[in-house]
Amino acid sequence: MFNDIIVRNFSNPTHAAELVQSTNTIELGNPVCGDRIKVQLNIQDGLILQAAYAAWGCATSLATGNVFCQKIQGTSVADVCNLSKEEIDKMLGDLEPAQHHCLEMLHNLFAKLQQTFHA
Amino acid sequence: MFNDIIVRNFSNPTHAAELVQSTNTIELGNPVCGDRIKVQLNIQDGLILQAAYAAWGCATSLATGNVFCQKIQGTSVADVCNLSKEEIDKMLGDLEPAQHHCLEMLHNLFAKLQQTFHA
Amino acid sequence: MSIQGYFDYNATTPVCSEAINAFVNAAKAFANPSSKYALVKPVGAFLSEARESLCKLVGCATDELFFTSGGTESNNWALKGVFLREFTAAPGESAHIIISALEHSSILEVVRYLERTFHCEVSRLNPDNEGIISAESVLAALRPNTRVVSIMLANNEVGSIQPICDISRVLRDRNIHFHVDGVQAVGKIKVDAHMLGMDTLSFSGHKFYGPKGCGGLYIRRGVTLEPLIHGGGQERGYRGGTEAVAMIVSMGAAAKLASEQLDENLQRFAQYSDLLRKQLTQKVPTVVFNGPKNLSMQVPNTLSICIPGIRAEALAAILDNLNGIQVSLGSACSNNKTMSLSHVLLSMGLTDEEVKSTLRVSVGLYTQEEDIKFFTDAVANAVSILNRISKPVSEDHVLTT
Amino acid sequence: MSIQGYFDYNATTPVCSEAINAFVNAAKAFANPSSKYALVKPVGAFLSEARESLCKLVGCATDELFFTSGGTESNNWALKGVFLREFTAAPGESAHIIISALEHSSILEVVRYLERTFHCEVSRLNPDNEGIISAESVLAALRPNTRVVSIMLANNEVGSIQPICDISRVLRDRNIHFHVDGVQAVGKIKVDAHMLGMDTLSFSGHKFYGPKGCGGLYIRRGVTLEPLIHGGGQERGYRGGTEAVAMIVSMGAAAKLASEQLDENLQRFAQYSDLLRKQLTQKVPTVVFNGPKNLSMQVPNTLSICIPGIRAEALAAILDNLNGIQVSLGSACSNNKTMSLSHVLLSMGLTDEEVKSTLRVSVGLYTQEEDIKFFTDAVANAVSILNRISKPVSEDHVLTT
Ligand SMILES: Cc1ncc(COP(=O)(O)O)c(C=O)c1O
Ligand SMILES: Cc1ncc(COP(=O)(O)O)c(C=O)c1O
Ligand code: FES
Ligand code: FES
Repeated sequence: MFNDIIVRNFSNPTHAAELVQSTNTIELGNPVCGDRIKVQLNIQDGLILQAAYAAWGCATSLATGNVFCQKIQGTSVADVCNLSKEEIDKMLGDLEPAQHHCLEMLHNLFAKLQQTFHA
Repeated sequence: MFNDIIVRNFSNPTHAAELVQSTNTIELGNPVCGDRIKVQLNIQDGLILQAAYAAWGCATSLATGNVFCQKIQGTSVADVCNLSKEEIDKMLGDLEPAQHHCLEMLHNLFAKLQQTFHA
Repeated sequence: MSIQGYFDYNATTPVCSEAINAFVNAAKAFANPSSKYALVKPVGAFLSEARESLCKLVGCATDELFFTSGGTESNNWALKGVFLREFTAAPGESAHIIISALEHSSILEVVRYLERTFHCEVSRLNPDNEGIISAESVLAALRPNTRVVSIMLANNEVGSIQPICDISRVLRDRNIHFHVDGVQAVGKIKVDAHMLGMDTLSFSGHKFYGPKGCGGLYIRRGVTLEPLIHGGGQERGYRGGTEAVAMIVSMGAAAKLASEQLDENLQRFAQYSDLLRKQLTQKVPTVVFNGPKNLSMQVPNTLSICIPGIRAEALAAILDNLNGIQVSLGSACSNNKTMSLSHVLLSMGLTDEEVKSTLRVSVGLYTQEEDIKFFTDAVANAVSILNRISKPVSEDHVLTT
Repeated sequence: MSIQGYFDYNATTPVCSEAINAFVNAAKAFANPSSKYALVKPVGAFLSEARESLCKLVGCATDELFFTSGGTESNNWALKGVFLREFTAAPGESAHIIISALEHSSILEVVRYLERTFHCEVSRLNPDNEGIISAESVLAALRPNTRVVSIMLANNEVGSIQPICDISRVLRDRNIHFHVDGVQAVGKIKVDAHMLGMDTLSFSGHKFYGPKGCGGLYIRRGVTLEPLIHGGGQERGYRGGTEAVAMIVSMGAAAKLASEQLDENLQRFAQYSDLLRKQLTQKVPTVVFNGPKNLSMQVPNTLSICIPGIRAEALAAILDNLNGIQVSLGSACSNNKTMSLSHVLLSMGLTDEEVKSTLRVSVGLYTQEEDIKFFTDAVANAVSILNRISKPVSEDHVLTT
């Protein structure tokens, strides 16, 4: 069963969209279950103006994409890079054991985003 | 569980008594369970004037003694000797499998009575 | 708890009010059935009546029916009971067991246990792509040391009905025990154990509106099994344990109802199935139905639906949380390392992607005709949400694993 | 059904209204606990609450408690589960099992099965003449290949309480599994599994005002058993089968009540026991009480009564049919060839005649103080009827077997 955060995000995925203008793209796949998330970003002057995603996967991973976009849109890249592991851990709420690999995906999304800027 | 005939006969054993004057005595024991029945008879001119019994055993065998006495008291020896197996089979009513050896005891009582006269 | 959205009657059924009332009634006759006093009489009468209702539903005589704690115990008992009745600790020829790959975990796990602990040989027969095991395939799998064959009567995921009569015929003269898991069939389709000809047949009360945790096993007259639960001589010495009197009586009440309503329900569910197929095909044109093409070989309450390109798990989550609709899945993401995919669907030859896109819809006693529209509308809506999330992703990306 | 004459609470107990109501309530939350949708939440909550109530009654943690279909299944599981977890079909050293001669048939028959099928060695320890097994006798019976010891906590026929703590201490460091049949103890006397120190402990709901056909097994953390019922991963993979939700919840309600009322009941039943002893001694002066002299070693609700010269079976029949009183017997005439005499009483050294003259009286929640007088009067009356039937027989005749 899903917690409220997950339910809200997969049943009303506010950031599910394709950006016409994007500066960066992050892609992620889970080899075990085949889940995929693709996030498009529009970043100007270190500010994430827009984040949108597409995904194919389980409900939790669909929610994960939306949670990620919602978190980072309107934030500065610097702030995002400063997020601690603990803060990210909390973003999806309480998860059942079988849902934990979505948290891994979320961490990976943040890691990829950080890589984009430290590269 | 016991049928009505058995219940009536063990809870109100009308023939449980010791005869002061008796002409014959029949005794019977069941080696398996140790049940015992002793029947005293007062027979005059081929007529069973009185039948009384004492017993130690299970409820069904206590009832058996009473059923036997009630059946034969006031009857002629000749009539008793003419009773068929089927008639005796019915005297205790419907029995459960575990109660069947009381029917054997009843048959044995009749057999002993008959022996007494054919001897 | 609303029942309008319940489309998972194969997982379990609501307990009918007759069964609940019967429980309450019977619980008052509290004496232990093994006791010897008059207080036991009503208890005995309750049990006899329940036994008769079940016998009628299963098509057998009262001395052939044994109560258990459910379908799983019954399946365990049948397989272990046959194996262990002739087991000798001496190392001899190992026994061979044949099952279908479609079986429920309560068969699969028992066989795995017998394999692991007693080194049995096991053959697992794949069905055809409609979910049917043929008598020929059973015949072909026989070995000189085959002791047990276990094939389910109706499959829980796709509803396919197996040719039990034919298989019985193949095994009858070979002295091979034939067990049939009837859990998804008894109470739902006409079952006549004597006509079907198996040696043992399991059933479970909670699949036909009785309480969970109560079931039984038909054992053909003349067949003996080692008990699974040894004890105080209950169930004619075959299954120890103080009888679950009130539960059994409750299941009996449900069985009585199931017998009475069987024909009517079969007709009604066939209609629903037809409506479901039509409306889904119209609202989600890509939909595919798994299972027998010949609908007389499928339990009419069961429909296995594949919507290519859609992850069923996500679809079910939306149905549950937006519409209060319950369905079952062909797959579950059980942990970080593995994805569990329905062994039933895989054995029928579906691809991993198809299995991930499959959900099971099962209707029942409390399903109303209008619920079908409610359901298919909700599915169409959920599919559109999922398409909105996945559409932007480039095609080649979506399809790569 | 009147309850005033019920003196057979050790056979089974009436289902308390709390347990019946709980069943009805829980039956409405019908979803299958294994399902993944929101409809399951209340079901999960029900099960958790019940599990907690049982854990409190048994004195263990929630991950140590497993639900079963009753005491018999639990006993079967514990013994077979230990034996089979290390069984290899290869012929090796046979395992040795120690049990007491006082055990219930659900232990005795399992051991007989293991003996018959797997050639286990079995020692059956006789108790002393008060029905107690000493830790010393267990120690003395140990062999290098001893794998399991099974001793009951409280005996069902004479109420003797075994020194489980001491026996645990003897077995703890020897890596020998210690199973305890707690069916006649849990819910009746204070039980704390952790303090008692056994590895497994069985219990049964119908002995403490829950429904028949529901029980459980405590398995100490760290101990593993081969499942008895393999299946779909329920009970954390240890006991297959859809959970008997409403039954478990019903048993949970009974367990809660039992915990709350334990102290009060212990006191009350001790008083009744005292009254029974006094009144019987007065009205039937020849009466003898079997079991522990030290009353703290006896479950206070249980009294084993011997009336020399009286056949208990006949006495019970009169009590039942004239007074509507229910008691249990130490013997039964089961067929033409054999007389079954209580193995418990025989193991304590009673003679055949004494066993035939013994009946068990057990009181419970619904026994009122005035029922004691009603009972002892009825016994006195029945004894006089029986004396009237047997008196005329000459003394030597009566006493010969
Ligand atoms: C000591 C003892 N163990 C086990 C059992 C069996 O429990 P159940 O009746 O739940 O199968 C009983 C009662 O019948 C018992 O008295
Ligand atoms: C085909 C099949 N067999 C066996 C079972 C197990 O029955 P129960 O849930 O009563 O243990 C089920 C259902 O769970 C089933 O669908
Ligand atoms: S199913 Fe594996 S991340 Fe969703
Ligand atoms: S107990 Fe054997 S005849 Fe009565």
